[in-house]
Amino acid sequence: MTRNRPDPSLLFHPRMPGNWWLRKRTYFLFIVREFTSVFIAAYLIVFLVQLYQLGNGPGAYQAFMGQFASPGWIGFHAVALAFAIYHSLTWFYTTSIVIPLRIGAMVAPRYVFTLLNVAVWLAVSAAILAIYLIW
Amino acid sequence: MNHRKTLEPMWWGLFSAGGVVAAFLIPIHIVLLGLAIPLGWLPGSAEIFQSWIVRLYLFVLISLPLYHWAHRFSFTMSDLGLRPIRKPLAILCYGSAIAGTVVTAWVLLRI
Amino acid sequence: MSERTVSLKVTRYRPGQDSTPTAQSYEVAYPDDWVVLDALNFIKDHVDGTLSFRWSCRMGVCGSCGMMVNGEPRLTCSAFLREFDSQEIRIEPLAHFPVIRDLVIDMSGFLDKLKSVSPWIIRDTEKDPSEGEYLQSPKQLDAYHPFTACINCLLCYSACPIFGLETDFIGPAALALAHRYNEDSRDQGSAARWNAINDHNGAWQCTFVGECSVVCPKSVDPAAAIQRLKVDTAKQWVRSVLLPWGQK
Amino acid sequence: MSMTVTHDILIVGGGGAGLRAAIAAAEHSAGLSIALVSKVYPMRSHTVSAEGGAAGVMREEDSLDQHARDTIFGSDFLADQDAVEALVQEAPRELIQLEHWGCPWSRDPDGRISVRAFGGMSVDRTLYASDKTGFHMLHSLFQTSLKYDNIVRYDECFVTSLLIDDGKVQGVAFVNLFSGRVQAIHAKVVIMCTGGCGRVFPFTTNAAIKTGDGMALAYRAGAPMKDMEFVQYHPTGLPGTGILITEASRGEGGWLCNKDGYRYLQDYGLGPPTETPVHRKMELGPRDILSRCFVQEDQKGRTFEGPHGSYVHLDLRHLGEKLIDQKLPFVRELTRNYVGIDPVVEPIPVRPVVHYMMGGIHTDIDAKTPLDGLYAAGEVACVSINGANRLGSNSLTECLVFGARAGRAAAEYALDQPAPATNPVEALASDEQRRLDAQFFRKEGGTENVADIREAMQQTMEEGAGIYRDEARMQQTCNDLRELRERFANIRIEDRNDIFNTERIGALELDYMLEVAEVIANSALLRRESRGSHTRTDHPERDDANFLKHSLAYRTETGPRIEYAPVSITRWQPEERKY
Repeated sequence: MTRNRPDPSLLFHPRMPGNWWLRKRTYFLFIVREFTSVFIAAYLIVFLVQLYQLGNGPGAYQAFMGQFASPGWIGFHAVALAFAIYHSLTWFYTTSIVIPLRIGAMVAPRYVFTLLNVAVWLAVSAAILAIYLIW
Repeated sequence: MNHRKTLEPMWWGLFSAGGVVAAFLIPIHIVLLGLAIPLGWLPGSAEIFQSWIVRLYLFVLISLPLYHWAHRFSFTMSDLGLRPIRKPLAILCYGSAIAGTVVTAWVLLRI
Repeated sequence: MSERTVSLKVTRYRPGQDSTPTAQSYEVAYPDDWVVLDALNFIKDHVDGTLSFRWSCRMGVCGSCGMMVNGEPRLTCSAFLREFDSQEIRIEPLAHFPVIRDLVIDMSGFLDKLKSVSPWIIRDTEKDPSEGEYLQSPKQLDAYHPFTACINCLLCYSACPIFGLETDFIGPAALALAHRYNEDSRDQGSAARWNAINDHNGAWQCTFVGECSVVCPKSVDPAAAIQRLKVDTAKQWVRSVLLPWGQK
Repeated sequence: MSMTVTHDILIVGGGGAGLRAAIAAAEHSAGLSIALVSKVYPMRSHTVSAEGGAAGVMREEDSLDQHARDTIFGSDFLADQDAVEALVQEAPRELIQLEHWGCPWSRDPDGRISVRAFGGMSVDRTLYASDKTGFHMLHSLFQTSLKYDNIVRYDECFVTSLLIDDGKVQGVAFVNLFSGRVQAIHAKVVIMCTGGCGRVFPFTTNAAIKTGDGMALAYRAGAPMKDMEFVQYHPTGLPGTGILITEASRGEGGWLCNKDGYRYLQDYGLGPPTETPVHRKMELGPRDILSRCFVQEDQKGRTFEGPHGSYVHLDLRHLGEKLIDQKLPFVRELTRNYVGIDPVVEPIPVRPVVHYMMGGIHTDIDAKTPLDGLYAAGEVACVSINGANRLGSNSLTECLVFGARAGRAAAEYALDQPAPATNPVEALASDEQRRLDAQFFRKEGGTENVADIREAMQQTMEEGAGIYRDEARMQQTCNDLRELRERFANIRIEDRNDIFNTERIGALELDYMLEVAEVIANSALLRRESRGSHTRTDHPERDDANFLKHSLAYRTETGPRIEYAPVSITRWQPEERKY
């Protein structure tokens, strides 16, 4: 327990500027990382609408899917994909910090865990693609 | 320090699960359904969605990342200046994720 | 040894006189092996005795000389002047903390936070020293040892934007020390630390920016510690929901 | 904070000894109120810089007698043997107690605390927490101290005087750095734990805060200073900064080589050189001898010349990266960060550097000083277990053993004291405020720069009270110090802001250092023999007939008055000290 503290009225209290996240590259990348979730959620809503149209019958679904070839929708999906990939990579990296990968008594360098995750990610993606094509 | 009980472990658990699902599964879905099929690189068929296993999978695929969004969005908006309304913002975000879960289930059931 | 000159732009804040900090520049000629702290001491001794800052061991272990050097939190005893290409180096008090004077910050809040996580060994039954040590294998030691390296220099707090926005956040160093004791095989006190950690101002406030670990001069990796606390706390929470009768 | 605060026990200094004393007192009786006053936050204390380890008998192959004998032999027979016996006997319990409080001691594969070799010790008995032992001890003690609600800290408060009333120490007056105001705390008993005074020398491992505050405070209050002539040079400091390269680097097998790559210690009776370290031989000789060997090697022109004076090499390369990272990671970090040298591939430049004061406030075996109500422990005190030369790794143990003893003894003392009928401290505090205002805070005029006087003091101390000493140079130093004292009366203090005014603190610290430096130089002048770290070219032999005794310095207006007191000898008769 400490009994001695400075007089609060004489302290200078700094304030974070509103644009703090623009002042450092790492902060900016952090905000981008957090905002990947917005693009992923947006994509999922679009996907949900797509599935909703499926419930309205094949005609409605085909009509809805037809619009996806337009440059606007392609652009949307391309941007969503870019953010989704950014999410995947940052997620694998941050997970490597949370879960140390032990090989025997040694803790493996983080990039090993990250690369391992990337490999699993690519394998899972290929598997999903294969299942879809075989179906 | 305020030692109130909190639901934050639950929200964080859902956020993490959503983050994992999004990281491993979402990109290939965008590639497939958002780019490859509309651009005609691959044939588009909706038959696969009739499967119950696929629909269960889709439920997980869509609902969990919504919690991931809710968690990150509410924290990030707080960090970007909405800290004064942190509580209502959190209720709105997590509430939206819950609503999204219900809607997802409904949509998948009516396919 | 070659000498060069640099202009140190130092933040001054005179409590009771200034309402906000101002910057004051000092020209300093320095030999190649000077660190920022040497330059500040030169100013203090020979140019301007009114400049106030903390320092002591000048070997990177007492933790008292942390300041913002060109916007980055650094221990000034190990920040060599020759590292900086610029003609001018900005020296500011550690970011996000209240300033007492000049480069001296108020760290009493940190000490309260440190205490709030009960950073000591907690046991159900104590063994008398005459019965010998608690055995601990090198592997058990390794599990928590990196988190014992914290020198409480508070650079991590200055790197953390979340602490800047929410000064009640317990923050990286205190949480890393909570994790250090939770992971110590001799400790049985994680339940006692649960409330402090499982709080909005505890681990949950952290959004894993990760800069705390980048600036840590002792490679403590508080970011990892906090995320592991979240995992442990979430597991514990699930257990308490699923097995409520098993909990105290 | 009100002006009249009362505690049962007041501890000045929050390092290893102070924190250990506080915890001992807190555990002795929960009803005691304990104040811990420190000029820095406790975890900044200089204990943090100790690296190598703490000695204690932990293994079957070791014995208390061997530890005692090594210590007494290392002290050149000036240590009080009853005190040494207490130290070695209580060391194991204290070290295990610290383990129970969370100190991350390095471990053997079977889970026991590891031990390593250290200079002058005949067995591996130095417990260590990698090579940051002091850091880990300090933080373990500090964090443990947080759990005691009856320990109340006054952080960043600079003590300016002991309050004496009715012939007893009754508290302290201090400047609160946060307000600049002089405050006072009444206490039934005061324990001084402020550490050493290495900063009276220009080249030291000691942190900036090691300015002899407690020594000067006690000395001014009338307590005698014991054996202050004995100043330990550590053989391996980094040139320029004086950063300590731990003796553990030699305990683990490091070599000291001259500029020809030759392990020169073999020429000074410490051989023969062996591949693996042998206890008490070569690089594992005691610090005083190794430091003298460096000077002689330098005089033979066999050292390197650098911008910060001559140096030799500490070679760790043959130990390999794995051992260095495991056991000496801090050495690697320090040399990489501060001199850009990786000890895995390059030898480290080192030279002797002022490290430790064997002397201090005279205390008995229970840490009690001759001044009623004043106790002291740690480097500030002289029990004495270190005599004329301390063995490495005994000082951290000393902080624990005698810190705990001081805490318990002071608790007993406080419990015996009646509550004060009147509280005199308020009046004393305002007297102290007036004194400090006149001499420092509101002092008008003055032309002398504090830093200039400090540098002159350090210079003359190195010249007159260094590794090798002689009458003429010591006398010159004594004269210089008197002159500096006069110049000090004319210092200039510009800063008039009361809050965190470090210019004032710097001046007050110099005031203390001048006091302590004078005691060191005058004690040295009168000890006409060579013993342990005190080596005189004009009296090269040990003289047991005349000087097998402690020197005690008392303050007078004209300078220290030196008296002598017998050394306590129990079972080990003085013999020639040869390794």
